[in-house]
Amino acid sequence: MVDFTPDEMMTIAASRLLTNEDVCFVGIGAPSAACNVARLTHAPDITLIYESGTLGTAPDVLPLSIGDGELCDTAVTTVSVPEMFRYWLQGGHVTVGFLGAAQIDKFGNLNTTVIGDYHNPKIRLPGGGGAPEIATSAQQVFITSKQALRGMVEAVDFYTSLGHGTGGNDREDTYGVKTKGPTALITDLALWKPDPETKEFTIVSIHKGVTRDDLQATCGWTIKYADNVSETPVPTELELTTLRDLQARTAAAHSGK
Amino acid sequence: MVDFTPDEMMTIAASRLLTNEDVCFVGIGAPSAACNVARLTHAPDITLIYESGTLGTAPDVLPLSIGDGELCDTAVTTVSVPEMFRYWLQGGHVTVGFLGAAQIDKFGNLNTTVIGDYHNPKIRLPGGGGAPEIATSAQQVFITSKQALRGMVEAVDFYTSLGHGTGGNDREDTYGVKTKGPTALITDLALWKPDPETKEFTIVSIHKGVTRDDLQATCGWTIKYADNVSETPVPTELELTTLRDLQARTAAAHSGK
Amino acid sequence: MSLQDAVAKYIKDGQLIALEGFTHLIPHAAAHEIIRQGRKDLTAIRMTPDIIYDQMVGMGCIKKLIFSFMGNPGVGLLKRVRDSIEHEYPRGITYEEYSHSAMANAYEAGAAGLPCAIFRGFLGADLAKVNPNIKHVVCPFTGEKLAAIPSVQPEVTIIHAQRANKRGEVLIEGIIGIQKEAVLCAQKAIVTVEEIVDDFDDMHPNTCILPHFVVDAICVVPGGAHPSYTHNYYQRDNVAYKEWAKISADRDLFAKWMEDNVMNVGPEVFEGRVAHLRGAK
Amino acid sequence: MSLQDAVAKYIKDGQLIALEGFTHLIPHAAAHEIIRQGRKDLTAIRMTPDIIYDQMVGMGCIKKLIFSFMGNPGVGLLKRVRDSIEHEYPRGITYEEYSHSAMANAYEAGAAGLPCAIFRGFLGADLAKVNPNIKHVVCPFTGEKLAAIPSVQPEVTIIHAQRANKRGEVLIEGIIGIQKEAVLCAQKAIVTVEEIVDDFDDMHPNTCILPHFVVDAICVVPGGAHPSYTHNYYQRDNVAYKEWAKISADRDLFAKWMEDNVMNVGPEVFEGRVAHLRGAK
Repeated sequence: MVDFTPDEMMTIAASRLLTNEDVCFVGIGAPSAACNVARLTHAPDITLIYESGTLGTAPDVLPLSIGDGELCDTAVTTVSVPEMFRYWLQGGHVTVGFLGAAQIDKFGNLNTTVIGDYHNPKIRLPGGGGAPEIATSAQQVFITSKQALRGMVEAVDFYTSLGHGTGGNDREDTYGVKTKGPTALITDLALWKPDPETKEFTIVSIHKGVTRDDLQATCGWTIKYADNVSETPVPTELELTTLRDLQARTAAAHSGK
Repeated sequence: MVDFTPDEMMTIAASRLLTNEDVCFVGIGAPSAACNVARLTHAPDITLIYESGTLGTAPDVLPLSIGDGELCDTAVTTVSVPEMFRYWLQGGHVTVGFLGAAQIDKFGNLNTTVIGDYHNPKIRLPGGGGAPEIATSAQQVFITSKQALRGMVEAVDFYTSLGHGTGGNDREDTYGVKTKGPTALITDLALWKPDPETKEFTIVSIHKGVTRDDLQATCGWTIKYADNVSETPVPTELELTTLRDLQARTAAAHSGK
Repeated sequence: MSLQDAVAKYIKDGQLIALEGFTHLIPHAAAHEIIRQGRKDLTAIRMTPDIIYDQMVGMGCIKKLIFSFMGNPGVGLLKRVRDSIEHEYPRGITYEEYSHSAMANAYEAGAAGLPCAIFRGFLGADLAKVNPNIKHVVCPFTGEKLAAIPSVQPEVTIIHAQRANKRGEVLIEGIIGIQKEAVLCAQKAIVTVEEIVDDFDDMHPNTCILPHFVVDAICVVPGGAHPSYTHNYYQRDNVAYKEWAKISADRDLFAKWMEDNVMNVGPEVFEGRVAHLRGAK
Repeated sequence: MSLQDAVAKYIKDGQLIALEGFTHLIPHAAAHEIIRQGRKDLTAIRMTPDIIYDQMVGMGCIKKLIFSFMGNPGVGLLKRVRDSIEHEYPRGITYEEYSHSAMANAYEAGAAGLPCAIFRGFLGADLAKVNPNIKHVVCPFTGEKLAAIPSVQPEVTIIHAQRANKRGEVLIEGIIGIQKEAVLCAQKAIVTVEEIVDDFDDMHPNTCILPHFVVDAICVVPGGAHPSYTHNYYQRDNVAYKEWAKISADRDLFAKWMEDNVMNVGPEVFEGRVAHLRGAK
């Protein structure tokens, strides 16, 4: 068996959730890597959309930004940004929206806007970008996040994007949102899915070598576990090679060659 | 001097109102001929837009429909129909909208929808097409029409598109429309412009050989004349040759060659 | 999929459907297939109901039209539609009428997944008085009263396009009209194409291409837009448009023409109809 | 027109301006010219205020930002903007914040001449609580509550594009982003281009081309998007983006960098900066 890092496990666990039929609205970083690993392994026909307007892209190298030339060169077509948000996202064609965040709570509400008060910020973060509408227009949302106490918090300082709100049916009852919302949280330590009733994220599978103490030490709320918690299958040779090759090509390209 | 028909005079008189700086939203028939004669004579840089999405087109042959291939082949670019109406017309870039009608009243209100009652039509006409919004979004409107009692009426059966309403400032006061509306009516017998105060169309120039009796006999309202009525300059050799060549090329093309 | 199978599978009596193509790329072959299969009580949306809806109305397939300009472009009126409206022959139809700007906005809003479209329209226009679906909203920033209309959301849209590739993507170029929006606003989409090619390599990056996941059936029907045209394949048959005025004006002549040219033939005849129109373009 | 003359003629202190380019075609050379000419009190719109607005904020040109994502894409935060927001250095700025979808809709509505944009947005998002310009309208057909925001209507927009022709038309291709809308919604538009060619013959018919009558100034600045990129001309300088994190993090290093690379040079330096990035693409 090959060695792998927690980051690699996170990316590969996320990639496994994607299918050939998915139309993914992809963010930069771990989501981009996960989507492209899926495309290069078990889901060659997956459709990847980046908010810059590239539809059905198949980059050989991971983009640094969501608008790198590589995305356009390999896309089925490239549309304007208004069209991307109006027709493709709001129009309901995106099956999976991939989000990350600086803060996440146990219901998958995300904050990428501000730490502290909005009008008197302690740390001003980049803001929502596409997230507020990806969170509600995509048919479901996958979230990737490294576990850490400052990131996985009891309550986010700011709802940049809606998850399951205060849990249960709050998402639809309070906000009228009919899409599924967050259906998976993939961290560097575990795979989480929302409880069918409460919608609180519960751990369904733990990555190899990780203990329940490790998990709780890096999470700001008291963790709940699903009835049957399994061990996440370790990366296959193919998955790991695909991810590492992709990252090596990317590093070479971004270093200016 | 060469002979010419009233139709030719109408088209040429209309063409003279256009300038190099104009961006014209062109309908089919006389407007299309007038715009292209202008382009081929004194206004080579005029921008012609057809509602099918062709922007800056320069057809060698007059189109039979507003979406003939010739228009696309010679256009600067061809955009979607929603873009045409949203960005280019409603966005305020059209300096002249060219309209015709089955019925017109003395304030330039037009009817291409129905003769008789809307719900129980005597004659059902094609409808408005682009006209309702061309009439209010174009910076000004030129109207071409052959004079006839059934066409030039005291009151149109249906306001397909707004002219000056009931006259005066009705256009802005009642409907909030800030564009100029109809600024010229070009018929086969005369050139009409709205009175600055009442906005009623008054004759400013009469085509050669036409009498005031001819004019009144073909118009359903009592005609008013501007203080100084001139004779419309007859077509020049260049104007007439340009128009006839254009029509000959068109006839050849549309006969299936 | 064959056009016969696609129409049989997706088009049902009583549906809300749209056949689009703005002068260019009008799906005539698909309309003929719907007529041949005897569909009834359709509510049919189309900005410019020209010959195809004249034929469908004349054959009694349609109970309601939603439209913005009803004419044989550059030629005249649609006599079968008029006969239906003015004399209820072969049946009466109702209609819901807009302007081009309104319809374009309504398709755009449908593609954008919105329930309504907002635009500056119908100012001083009587259509707003006779169509109860023309309402208004007030801009919360300026107080301006803007027209509001329901978005277009057909059960099925049919369009014609240049070609598809083996991945099921569809290329549309030239006068693209309202076709992309018509497909995106529909629950199901059928596309007839001139041909299927291996791939779309070397296309301009911003070309109008529909990805496979928004198209439900692709049917190869060469010439399928005739007498409309397909940019880069064949020209518009202006002669046929002019002849339609005569055919459509007479009930018996119309019936005979439909019998000979629609009912007793199949989609394969379209290829021959455009043979003399290929070439230059 | 030279870029110096265009900025001098059209950009005035206190204006509402937009510099657009969605990762691709970012008008860096024009931003530097604005900085060099010492413009102040600008309200600056941009979906993604990245390095150019970090530089303009750091040099004190901007009093207010209107935006939806503020970061060095793929790299990190904008340290000059943060320093301005968190410590009022070199001056405090205010900001009005939206989402990408909101800004895209607001540009689209501006291009369409509308006072506001309507979309399905900000559901359960706190921005709607802190930005008083996020309001709502109710669909008159379904009762759905939709987000409404003011359209974008800048006094001047600046973009970078591939090329213009002698008739003053401008070609944009590749990731076209929000550039067409940004030009159409503005009162005046300045476009920097890589080159001017005789004509655009043999372009695909649906290519994004701006006609001459919506462009007020065309300035030739080869490399003018660097470290952003120009599709078909040169690649993105990812190394420069990564280096910016270090420069921007330190007030003195920033000041020195701006002095050397902006204040004491002119638009002509951009051509050299992209020399090593031409080729493959």
